[in-house]
Amino acid sequence: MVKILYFASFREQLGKADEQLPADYDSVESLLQSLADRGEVWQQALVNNPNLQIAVNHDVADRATPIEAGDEVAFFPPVTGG
Amino acid sequence: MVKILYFASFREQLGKADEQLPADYDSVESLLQSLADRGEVWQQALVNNPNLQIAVNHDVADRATPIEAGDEVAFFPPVTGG
Amino acid sequence: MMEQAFPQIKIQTEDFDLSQEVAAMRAGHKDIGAVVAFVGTVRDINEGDEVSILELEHYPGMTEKALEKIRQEAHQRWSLENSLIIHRIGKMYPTDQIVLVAVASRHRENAFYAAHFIMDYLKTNAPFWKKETLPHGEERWVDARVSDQEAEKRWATA
Amino acid sequence: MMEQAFPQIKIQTEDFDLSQEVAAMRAGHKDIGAVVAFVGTVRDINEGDEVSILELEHYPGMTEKALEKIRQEAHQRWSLENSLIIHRIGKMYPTDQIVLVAVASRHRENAFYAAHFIMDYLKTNAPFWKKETLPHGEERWVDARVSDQEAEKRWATA
Repeated sequence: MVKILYFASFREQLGKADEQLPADYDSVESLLQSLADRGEVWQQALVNNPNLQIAVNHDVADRATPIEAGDEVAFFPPVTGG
Repeated sequence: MVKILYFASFREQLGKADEQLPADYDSVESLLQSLADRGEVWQQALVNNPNLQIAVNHDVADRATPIEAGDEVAFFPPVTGG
Repeated sequence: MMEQAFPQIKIQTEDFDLSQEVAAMRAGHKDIGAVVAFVGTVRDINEGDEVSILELEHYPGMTEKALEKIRQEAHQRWSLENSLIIHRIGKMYPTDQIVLVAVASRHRENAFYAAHFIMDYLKTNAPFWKKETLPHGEERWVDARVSDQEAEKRWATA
Repeated sequence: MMEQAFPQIKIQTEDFDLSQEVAAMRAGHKDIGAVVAFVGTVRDINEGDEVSILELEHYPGMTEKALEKIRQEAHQRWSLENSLIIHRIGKMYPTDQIVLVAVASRHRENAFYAAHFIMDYLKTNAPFWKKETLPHGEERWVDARVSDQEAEKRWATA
């Protein structure tokens, strides 16, 4: 399984804070394509969004980052702390 | 009268924290020349000292600064606060 | 507990006392001549609107790791005796303290640069998100600032 | 009393509490997003020698005026909400606090620059002098540093 997390405006837009998915994806890119199939709101937030930020196992990642079983993948907007 | 103040190492070298002198000097330069006549230690501290700092009435001054009755003139080494 | 893995990083809902935190950071490091402490506070105005509540969300686990990485980078760039980062989460109100970055060094220049660097990197690299509530109850997520991106870039090394 | 003429300048023998002083400086200024506080402390080593006592002498009257001038210059150069300078005089010991410069502004960059500027100018323009006592009782006046002169020059305007 792969754990997926959504933060801040993404969590609200997608109506979900986290989920577990089968480890059927070789990279963030293929995971994103699969999530985009869920509909317009997913497409907008995760594929057509130049501000999408990605982390894999708590490290900054990008669409090309490989993923495997047990990984934690997070999607979120640009950070605004401090 | 003119009030003269000596601070830090100057006060210790010259053995004096302050004194009142008649207002017989038209500038810091003429006051310094007069003080230098007191001897070697005064000459060293006040005339042959590239590090001499001068203030007149609480403002940074130099040898050319005019002085008049009632002024407060201070001599001290480079500052080391903070 | 993440606090044990990264003792100089604290993520907490409660407020902090500046004097106590700085004293604790200095303790056991006698050869300190300079401390620079930055405190970020909740402004009552943002983007021209009055703000009633500011809510901070974060990504537990990644936050601590990201902040410790920034702190270590500061210690590599400048000679520092110690440093500390505290960031609050949850609901805060105008004038509340949000974040503390404190740095101790022998000489002041290193402490000033390192504290500024840590804040600039924290702004663009630590996974925190702010949501504002306006007086009539409207909520909105705070937008990232281009000026924060620019601020980070100034520290880029060749 | 000089304290009334320049309420944001304090010359005192007693120690100060960082939290209390920063809170007092912020009070009544709600539109603050950033506070930078610099604390200078007594190091236990100077020029390679152990230091037991540090004694601070100043020029009453000129000190307050010089510090207020530096503070006003900072307010002219950067957009600041408030600022405060506290400098202790008399005998101090390793790890003691000597000086506090605290600056509050809307955005962090102004507070960082202004606090650094005030400290650099204070080092070369405020009439304070330090005398060290070494462990065997030897006393010596601390020499001014060339690095402090260089630090001030960086802020020169064209």
